[in-house]
This record gives sequence, C-alpha cells and structure tokens, in this order.
Amino acid sequence: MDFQLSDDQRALRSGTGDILAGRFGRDRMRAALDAGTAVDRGLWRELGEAGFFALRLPEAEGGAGLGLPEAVLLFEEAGRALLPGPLIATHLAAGAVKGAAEGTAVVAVLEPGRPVEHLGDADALLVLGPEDVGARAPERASESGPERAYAVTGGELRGLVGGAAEPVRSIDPFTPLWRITAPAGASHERLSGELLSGRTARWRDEGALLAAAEQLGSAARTTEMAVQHAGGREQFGAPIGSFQAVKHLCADMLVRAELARCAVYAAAVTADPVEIAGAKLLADEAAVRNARDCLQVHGGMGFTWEADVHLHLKRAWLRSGRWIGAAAAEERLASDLRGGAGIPR
Amino acid sequence: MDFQLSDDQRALRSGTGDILAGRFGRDRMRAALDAGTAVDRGLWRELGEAGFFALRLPEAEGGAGLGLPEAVLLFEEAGRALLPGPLIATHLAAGAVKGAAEGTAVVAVLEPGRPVEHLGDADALLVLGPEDVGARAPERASESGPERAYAVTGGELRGLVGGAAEPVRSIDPFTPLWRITAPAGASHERLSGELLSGRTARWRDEGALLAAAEQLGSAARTTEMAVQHAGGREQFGAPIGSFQAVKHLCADMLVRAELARCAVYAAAVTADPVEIAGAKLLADEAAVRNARDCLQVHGGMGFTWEADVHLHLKRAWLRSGRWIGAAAAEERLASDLRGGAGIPR
Amino acid sequence: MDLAYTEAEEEFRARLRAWLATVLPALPAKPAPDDWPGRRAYDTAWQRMLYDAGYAGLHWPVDAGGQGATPTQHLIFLEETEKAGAPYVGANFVGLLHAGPTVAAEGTAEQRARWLPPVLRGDEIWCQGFSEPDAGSDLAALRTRAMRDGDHYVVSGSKIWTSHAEVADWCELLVRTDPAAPRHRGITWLAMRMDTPGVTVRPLRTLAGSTEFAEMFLDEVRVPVSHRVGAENDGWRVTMVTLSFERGTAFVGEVVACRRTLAALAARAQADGRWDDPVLRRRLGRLNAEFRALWRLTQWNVSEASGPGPGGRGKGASGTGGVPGTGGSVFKLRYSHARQELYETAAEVLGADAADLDREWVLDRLSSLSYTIAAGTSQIQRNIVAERILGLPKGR
Amino acid sequence: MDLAYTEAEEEFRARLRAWLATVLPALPAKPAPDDWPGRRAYDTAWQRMLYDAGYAGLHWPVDAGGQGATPTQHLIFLEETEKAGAPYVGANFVGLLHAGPTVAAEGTAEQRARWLPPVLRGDEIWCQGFSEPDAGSDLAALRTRAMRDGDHYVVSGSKIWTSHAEVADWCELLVRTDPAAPRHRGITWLAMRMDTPGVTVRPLRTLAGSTEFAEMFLDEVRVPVSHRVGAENDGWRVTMVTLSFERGTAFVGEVVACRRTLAALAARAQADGRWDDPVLRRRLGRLNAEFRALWRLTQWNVSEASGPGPGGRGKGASGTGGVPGTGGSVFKLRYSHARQELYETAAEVLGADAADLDREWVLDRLSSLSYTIAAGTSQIQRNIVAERILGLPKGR
Repeated sequence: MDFQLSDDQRALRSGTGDILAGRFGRDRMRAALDAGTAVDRGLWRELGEAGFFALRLPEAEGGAGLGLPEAVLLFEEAGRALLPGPLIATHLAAGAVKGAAEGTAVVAVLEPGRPVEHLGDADALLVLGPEDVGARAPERASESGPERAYAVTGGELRGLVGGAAEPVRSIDPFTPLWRITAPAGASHERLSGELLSGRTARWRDEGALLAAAEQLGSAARTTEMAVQHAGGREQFGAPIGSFQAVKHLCADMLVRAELARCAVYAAAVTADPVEIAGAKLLADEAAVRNARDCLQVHGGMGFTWEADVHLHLKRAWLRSGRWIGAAAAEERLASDLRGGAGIPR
Repeated sequence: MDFQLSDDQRALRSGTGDILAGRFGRDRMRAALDAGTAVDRGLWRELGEAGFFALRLPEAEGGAGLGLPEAVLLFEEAGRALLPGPLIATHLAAGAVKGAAEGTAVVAVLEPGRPVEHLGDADALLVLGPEDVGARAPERASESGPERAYAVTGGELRGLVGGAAEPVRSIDPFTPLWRITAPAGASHERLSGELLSGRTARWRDEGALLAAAEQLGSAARTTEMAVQHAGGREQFGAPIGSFQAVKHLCADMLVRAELARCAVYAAAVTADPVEIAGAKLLADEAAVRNARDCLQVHGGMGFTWEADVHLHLKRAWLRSGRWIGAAAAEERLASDLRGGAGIPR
Repeated sequence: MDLAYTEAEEEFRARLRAWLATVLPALPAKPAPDDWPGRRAYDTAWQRMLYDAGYAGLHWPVDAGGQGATPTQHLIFLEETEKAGAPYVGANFVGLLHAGPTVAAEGTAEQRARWLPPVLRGDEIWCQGFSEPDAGSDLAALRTRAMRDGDHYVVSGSKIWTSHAEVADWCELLVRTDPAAPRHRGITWLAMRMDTPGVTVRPLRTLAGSTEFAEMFLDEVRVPVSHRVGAENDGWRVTMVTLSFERGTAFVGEVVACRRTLAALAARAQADGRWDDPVLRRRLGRLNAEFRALWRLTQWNVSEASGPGPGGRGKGASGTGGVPGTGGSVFKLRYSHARQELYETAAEVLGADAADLDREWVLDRLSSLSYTIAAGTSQIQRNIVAERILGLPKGR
Repeated sequence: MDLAYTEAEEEFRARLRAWLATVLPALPAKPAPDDWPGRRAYDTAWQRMLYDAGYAGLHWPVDAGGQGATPTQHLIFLEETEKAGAPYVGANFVGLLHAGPTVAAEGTAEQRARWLPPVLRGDEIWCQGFSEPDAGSDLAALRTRAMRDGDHYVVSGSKIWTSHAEVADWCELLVRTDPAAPRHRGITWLAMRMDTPGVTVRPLRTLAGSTEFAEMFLDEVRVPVSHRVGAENDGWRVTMVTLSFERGTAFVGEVVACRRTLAALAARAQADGRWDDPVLRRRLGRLNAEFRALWRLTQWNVSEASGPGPGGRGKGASGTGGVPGTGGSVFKLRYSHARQELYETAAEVLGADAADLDREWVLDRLSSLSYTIAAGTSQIQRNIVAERILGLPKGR
C-alpha cells in the first residue's frame, strides 16, 4: 500500500496546473467572465491536445491510457482554476462521441429533471437514464428504468436548442443553463440518437467522482485564498489571521479539504460506487462550506463581484446538485451499512 | 404589549431562587448526590409549602391562583439549581392526586415507551395516553388513541414497583429510572386507576413547557459557569476567556439561552401547542449544547465528577426525550406551516 | 409578561391598516432594481405619503418633528407595513434611521431646522460615508482626512459601501481631524452635500450582480465647519449615541418577512411533493421555531426598550438589554444565521431551480450572504456579546 | 496512489491473523473496569504473548529491541488486532507509545538496557506525569519543582490525569529545574519509580463515574540524577521528539472500532424499525462517508510517514504531513468530532434506552466527551493547524 501520489502523478498534476495557469490564469479568467465566454473553442482544443479528454482512452485509440486516479488530478486542477465548460461530459464522451477526445467537439450532458449546462455551445448531448436513489447504481439500474444513454447530435440537437429548450438565467455566470421544456420527467424519453448501451451507471459514477475532484480543487483554492487574505489584511492593528475567530475558520477549511482529498483519491483508486458517493458528499460539503467561510474571512470584499470567491461558491452550488446529490449519496452510503459491511481492506 | 416580567413575577423568581439557594445550594446538592438522595421528603414538603406544586390551583382550592408564566419562572429556577425529583408530574397532579399540591405526595409520570423517573419514590403514578406525533395534540388525540389519563396509587402501584417494573442504571445520578416490563407499548393499557379524563393533551403540553423552562434554567446556569471559569482560569499567561475561541463559545451560549428564554416565556403566555413545541425544541437544544460547550470551556476539569457540568448535561439529555422530542416537535411545527399560518399577533 | 396589545395600540394598528388598505392599491409600479433615480422618486413619494398621513418619523422625538411613538407602536408600524407589502424605507434609510436621529440628538437648533424636515417630508435623502477600504470591522481605523481651512474642512480620502450615493443629497461623513489622537478621539462627524466639487461616486458591483452600493472618492472636498455636528474630534461619540434610538425595532420587518417566506416555502413544498421528505419537512418545522422565537425576542427587546431612559429599562433580567446595541448583537447573531439558513432551505425546496436567477428566493439567497458580514460581522458581534454583556476580558 | 497491499504485507497480515485466531480464544475473561491490579495483569500478560510471538515493539527500532516494522505493517497490526477483538494496549500504553520511545531516542545505552526490555516483555508498566492542575492546554506552564541535591533531584508538586498510576512501576515525569528560564527551557524529563517515598496517588473520578485517571502528589520525592533522560532543562525537546515515532498510526484501531460501531448501529436500527426514519438513516449514511474517509486519511498519513527520515516524506502535496503532529492535528480535529457525533447518533438509535448505563454505547457516549479536550483541545489543534500548516501569524 502506498497511498501517495507517484512521481508521474505529481508531474501530471503540476503540468496541468502550469497549463491552466498559462492559458487560463486569473487575468484571462476574469476577461472571459467579463466577455461572457464560457466555452472557448481554442482553449477546448488545447485541452484536447494536452490529453484532458482522451486521458483514459487506450493508447491505441489515441489516448494516454491512464485511469481515474490521473483524471481526478486533472479535474482537481480544473476546479481550482475555475475552468468553465462541460469538461466532465466531454471527458466521458471521449471515444463515444466523435471529436470529444480531441477537443474539437463540445459535449454537454442531460440528467433528467435538471437543467443542461452549456447546451448552446454543445456539438453533442449525452442523455443519461434516470438517476438511481437508495441503492448502488448497478443493482438498481434494472429497477429504475432502462439502463441506456444516448448521444444526440446534428439536426435533433439543433431542434432541441431551437425549440424544446430555453435558456435559464444562471446563478453562475460561467455556467449557462438550458431548461428542457418538453413535458417534465419525460424529456429524456423523447430524444433519440446514437444508443450507448450500459454506460449510464458508469458515467454517473465517473461523473460524480470527477465533479467531486473539481469540488476538491475549489475547496483547496478557497482555503488558500482565505489564508492569503487573512495573512495580509490588517484590522485592529494586526493581520486578521492572528485572531482566533479567523484562524480557526481557516483551520476548519483545511480539515474539510484534506478529508475530501483522501476520500476523492481513494474513490478514484477503487471506483467503488459507495466510496464515490462518500467522496462526492464530502467534496460537495468542503467546496460549499469553504467558499462560504472564505467569503466570511474576506468580509465586505468577499461580497463584491471583483473577488473570485463568489465564482467558487456558485460553481460549488451547481456541482452539488449534479451526478449524485446529498440525499441520494447518503441513502447509498446507508444502504452499504445494511449488509453489515465490515471494514474494507 | 409588555413582554417583560412584572414586579410580582420578578419577586416570585428571585424568591424561588433564594429558597432553592438556601435549601438546595451547591453543598447540599453535592451532599444529596453523594448520598444518592433524589427525592428528599422534607424538601418536597417545603416546596409544597412554598407553593411550588399548588401554584396554579385556584386560591379556593388552596393554591396561589397563578398561571403558566409564573410556573415557568419556578421551573427555570429548579433547572438552574439541578433540583431533582418528579417536580413536573407532581405539579401537574396538584388538585388531581391527593397530597400532590401540599408536597406530601410524590407523583411520577408514565409516558408510553419511556422509562419512569423516580418510580421507587412515588406515591402515585400518572399514566398518560399515547403521544401525538405530527399534529397539534388536541386535533390528533382522537386519532391516536384514547384521550385519557390514570392516576395509579396504592396496591397497584406497589405491585408495579414490586413486579412489573425494574430499576434501570440511570445515566443521570439524580434521576433513578424504572423500566416497565409489561409487554412493550401495551403497558399503559394494563394499568387501571382513577380515570382523569381529557387531561392527556393538556398535561403533555404543560409538561413539555415546564421541562423547557427547566432546560432554560440549566442553559442559563451553564452559561454563567462557563463565563466564570473562562474569566478566572489562566493559560498562556491570560484568562482563557480573553481568547476568541473561548469567548465566542460563551457568546453563542448566551444567544441560545436568550432565544430559548423568549420562546419559553411566550409559550407560557399563549399556551399554544405549536409555540410550546418550538419552546421545547429550542430549550432542549440550548440546554444540551450549552452544557457541552460549558464542558469544553472547562477542559479536563469539566470531565470530572467534581464539576457540576455533567449533572446539567445528563439531566438535559433526559429532559430532551421527555414530553415532546425533537422529531415530534419539528413535525408539529411543520404542520403549523401547512395551513399557511401567517404572522401571529 | 403580557403579549396582548393595549386598546390604544390596537386602535393605532387598526387606523394604520385602514390607511394602508386605502393607499397601497393606488401606488405606482415599482421601479427596476438598477433605476436609481426611479427608486429615489418612488421611495421619497412613499415617505411624503407617510408624512402627510402623520406617520413620518414615527419613532423620532416630537421636538425633532417626529411622532414620539412608543417602541411598541413602532413595532406595530413595521409589522403592519411589512405584512401589507408596503414599500420599504429604501432611499430614506440613512436619513430616517441614522443621520436624522444623529442630528436630532446632537445637532444645534439651526441644524435640526435645516436638515430634519426635508428628511421627514422625503425632500432630501442621505447616504452614509463611514466605512473605508481599510476600515471595515475596525471602523475607528478610518483615514479619510479633514484639514481645517478657515471656515471649511478640506476632506480627502475614500469611502466604500455607500448605498444610494448616486442619488443622495447629503452624506453623513466620518473624517479624521486629529491623526495624532488615539483612534477614537480624532474623528469628526460632518454633513456633506453630495454635489460638492471633488466628490466622485463609482458603483460597486456585488456578487449578486447588482450595483446596490458605491465607492466614494473625496478629493479636497470643502465642507463648511457649520456642517459639523458635535465638537471637533468628538464624532465617534456622536455617531454611537444614535444607536440608542433604535430601541429594539431594527429587524421587525425582516422577521415578519422571513415568516412570510417560510410559509411560502412550505406551500411550495406541498405543491410539488417535496413536503413528503421528512428531512426537508422537519427542517422547515425547525425554522418555524426559530423565527417564532426571533419574533418573541423582538417583542422582548422592544418591551425592554419601552421603559424610561434612552436605553429603556436598563439591563434586564435576561441580560440581553441595557447597553445600546448589545441586545441587538444577540438578536443579529441568531437572526443573520437563521435567515441564511432559511435561504439554504429555500434552495432545497427549489431543487434544480435554485440555479435559476429568475426564480423567487434565488437572488435573496445571494444577498443573504452579506448578513453575517454587514453592520458588524458575526465575529465582531460575538466579541461584543462576550465582552459587553458577559464581561469577559478583552483579548490581549 | 496504490491502495493494494504488497505481497509481503499480505503475508504479514495472514500470519498475524492466524496467530490471533490461535491465541485469542484461550485468553482469560476480561477483568472488571475498576480492578486495576487485574487489568494490569491482563494487559501485561497480553504484552508478554505479543513479545513471545515477535510482535512486541513492532514499530520500535530494532536497536531498541523492537521489530523495526514499517508504518504500513503497524497499521495492519492495529487494524487486525482491533478487528479480531484482541486486548487493547491498556496499561502498557505509556511505556510502549511514549516513555519507551523517548528512552529509545534520547536515553543512554545504560538507560535503554534498563528500561526498554521490561516494557517490551510486559514486566514493567509506566504512567505519565505531565499535566498539572494549572497546566492543561498550556503544558509548558508546569510548576512541579525539582531541586538538585547531590546525585538526586528532590521533586515536589502535583500532577493530574495520570492513567494507571495505582499500578505503574515507573512514571515519566516533566519537572521544572530552572524557574528563571523561559517557559520551555527550564523543564527536565525524569523517570521516577512509583514506590519512591513521597508519591501519593488519589483516584480522580470522571463524569462517567469511573476512576480511570488519578491525581499524583509529590512531596520531596528523591529521583536519582541518573534517571534523567537528556540534558537538564532540555526536557521539552526530549518529550516532543517522541511524537515523530507515531508515523500516522495513532488512531488506526479507533477508526476501525468506529466503523464496527457504525455497522452495529445500522443493524440495531434495522432490527427495531428506526431505520425507516430517513433523518436517522441519512445521518448513518453520512457517518459512513465520514469514517470511510477518516480511514483513507489514516492510510494517507501512514503512507506519507513511510518515506525516509523521521517525519517521512516531509510536507506532502496535501499539506497535511511533514511537521510531526500536524497531520495528526488535522486528523484529530475531524475524528474527535466525528466520534462524538457517532455516539450522539447512537443515542438517537437507542431512543429512551440512551438513559440506561447498561446499554451498549451509553458509557462510550460519556467517555467520548473528552475527545475534543484530551491530548490537545480542538481549540489548540486549530491553532496548530492554522499556524504550523497554514502559516497564519500567532495571536498577539
């Protein structure tokens, strides 16, 4: 057992961090925000070239042949950098949707009952089957509906955007949302497209894990932001970080981020659905609460548009509702206890 | 509107405090604890003479003719002083069970499914009907079982203590407990005695309110204890109360106690079941969490038997489960919202 | 302990209700959130209606042009206007609730005559120039400098978090007149006309996307010495004395609004089936206890403030009253947290719709993020409660 | 990132399991909680069995008589013994986990030869005399005085929270040898025989009703200078250096125990129908996430400590490791809170039975109240995390 990053993994993470710092540093991030650019096609292709989407494809198919542990390191960096766009859906679609692996296609995802992120920029739309609740995805899939996914492209996609979907004024300026206006609940039934059998449960779990990784990156980043502000900002003749009220907020932020880190990394190694649910639950909580505490540490400055903290908070809120939410995660984790599950190896 | 104590009420409260300080001050309280004395018959009669039990009986029946607002002030002081014994049951039984009003009888109460406090010392036992859940007591009473209460005395009571009940090793050294060993759930059905019609719901609510008042007194007392300790105890060259980590624990304790105070006093004035549920919920939380925080402020000292803080915590735990618990209180408060209840006058 | 209102209080309530029922239906449509001139016009028109009906400055002393109402009458006023959906105090906020009371308490007869009537009539509105970029929680660290030049002060510096700056006539300004004095001793209170040369206002965008606040830059702004209230270097005391005007009523309307929101959330949850989730339902029930108790705490504070003296009955049995602003700290700590929790629960009720800015409660949720920061962070409030009420020692 | 154990590690685990399966059924009955001599005998007999089987001092260096096992092997040992329900380290705690490692790291060859083998064989047990009534969180404030008198120190003062004092042979003692020096500089580490004249032990009753701890009064106790480990006045460093021995394994058994308790709570809730309450069920699910993650954090810390050097790989990518005891602070903060939450949830599962001391988990709930206090309060741990890991400035 060696639950530490290998040298290759460290290099991958820092390399990704460097690419994002160079291509989507704070100045460009704020410029994209001001311009209302969520998906930058050029950047998307660069991400594709850097292997962001093809990471887990076999080398024979043009991928890097790496696994979920490497993928979570990438998505952690993406979360840290506030990188926008349907990164997870495009990553999942690599190999299944043309152009996804290379970053020449932008792929969005439809989860029933939820608005679609970045539909307007999408070249393809993954349509997932119904969500499982209260059980491990594979076990319940047969009970809760057809275990199927579609990839919707071309004319049907344009028809959707043109008619059966309407833009929503999104709480997160980096995440445009579209509401499917077909009769509620049935929307995913009405779509057809390339059938991608047997992937719904796996995509849901992998999507949840990668979203958890983004949450982790965000939680770690807001911890750094809070610490930096607390160390520099003076009030009452001292850095506010010297006051226990602020200091202890920061300490609790680190604890949340580090526990989430271990949960996310371990879930990436085991790919166990229960462990993924736990990782998502803890990472959601870490991202949301750390952004909240970061805002509190920043005081009035944290309430301004100029500070980045609101961007982390809003994105963290959105991700919390995606792939697997708190209620479903807790139910899955409870179900795991039913079997009298002992201690894992 | 004048939501402040009247001069008479202030005098009643301070008079009660004086009586308890004189008759059950810390030294005597600890002596009773060491001796294992929960109910002191002499003190019980003195409480009866001071009007503790007869407070709300009409003057014509030997009472003081006062109301719930005055009763909560008494029970707040009792909670503050850690006064043991089935005070609430005996108070409720005044006028219905002989000797209760005068303090010559000790009256315990049986709530279905819960252990009986002080059964071994009891001269009479109130047996209440089933608990209501999810609705205001009066409305649900007819659905959830016969709205009836019994007073069990004499031979049947002795038979119960001798056979159908067994002592439980209680977590609270001041509150001996007895478990009814008759078939679960049916225990109250098997008992007979003097029928006291139509009182179950009222007694439940009044019992909940008076228990909330005891919790309030305890929460206020543990706040004082924490503040006193924090002001005197020095570590790192300063009183620990000068450190924000400790200071802010104490501030939150006061906030909890004061919000509970307003809830309890208002519920005493209105006697509204929803308001009583809210008061119990907030007072339970204030008593338990303040005792926990008081323990934390005391550090290792708080973990000793010698410190009083554990006595407050253990009693607060017991009271939280009595009369109306958190789940039932929250459901009752939620039901209140169903009607689209507006803003009260 | 009496929660029943007196006959006089009930009469006051009935009259107010009747009047609201008459005038509210005739109000014009509300202006758009970013239409500042429109909002000023709307808010001041409402103030004028209150003035004409005899409700302006309800809680102000009679000799300041107010109605000298009791705190309980003020509570009833705030409760009923909120219930009826009447306009908020809005642009009149600083004039009616801070600058005006300050002038009433500390100004000369001439100053009172000049500044108070236009506030009550809705003719002039005020903004507040207290906070600075480097003086937030630590207000006394303010550095905006005022140098005496004959019968004027020449003021330079910058202020932040100034609401309604774009449309205000006057600004109540705290400036440093003696940099050598101890922090609290070198501060002076000035009334500054917003059209004085050298005043620049720049909108400040919040995370909610709106420009509710502004930054204000002062470049050698000349303020007549006659616009100083209180003595030079006594501005800290002058400002703090006003807090005792509040008398427990600060959040009456807000608590009423929270209870309305809670009832609406329950209705929505029932309509869409989420009510069947006991986790959510119990959470709503808990909030019911919370806001009912906060309402009772408000009544408690108002009753406590109704006694003689500026602080009411002094430190009451509960320990929450007496020192102006401390009973308020107990309330604000709990209220600001409860209201944030209310909107978090709203997000649960909304589900996926919580991401839609056009849904009810979504912008409120964003705005609520400031509650534990603005007007004294929760951290500062805990210091106040611990040190001023509980008597714990100040930190080293 | 590799969570699979190596072949050698699996072999170690298999051998241990086989041995446990052989010896555990033959163990005598556990003594009563307050039977201190019985508990000593039971615990030391177990230690002797470990010694004979080659498991004693598993994590100690070989030259100290230990097995020089890797942190991962130590983790496996703690995991398997907990799962198998083997006896706890009990009365051997201080000797094996603190005093022994201190002597191993800082003692002379003679001291090591004298004190270490009896600890490993279970022949002698140690207790700890560090805390004092006025030196709890602020350990360096200790005042127990040691005056040099020829080749002895004469020690007077009082200690508190001393486990197993009634039955210990030796006490590792921190005393003040230079009252004039800065707080951390005048402290010396001594090994004191518990049967020396002048040592008085008084049981200290906890809120759980038990006498797990003791107070110790020292009245001119003579301790040979040769029983000093490290230099005079260098005791603070001597004591702290031992923490690096821990290598992430401090709470392995506890986390395993928590996960067993959680599974038992779920089983109990299912048996009596409370499982149907989603509020309780989801709370149990949440705790499952919590303790699974704490187990992974343990593996992370152990892996991090497995690198070269006393602190392992130094400050890792996560920022949790490196400084001895700081990764532990992150863990302890979360774990102590989670375990208290576990027993609060147990009380929910128990319902009315939570008041019955004879029910499972009820005494555990009482004991758990100390977790956020003992061995550094959560407040102190947050200071450590904020200052030593995050680099925030010390308070004024």
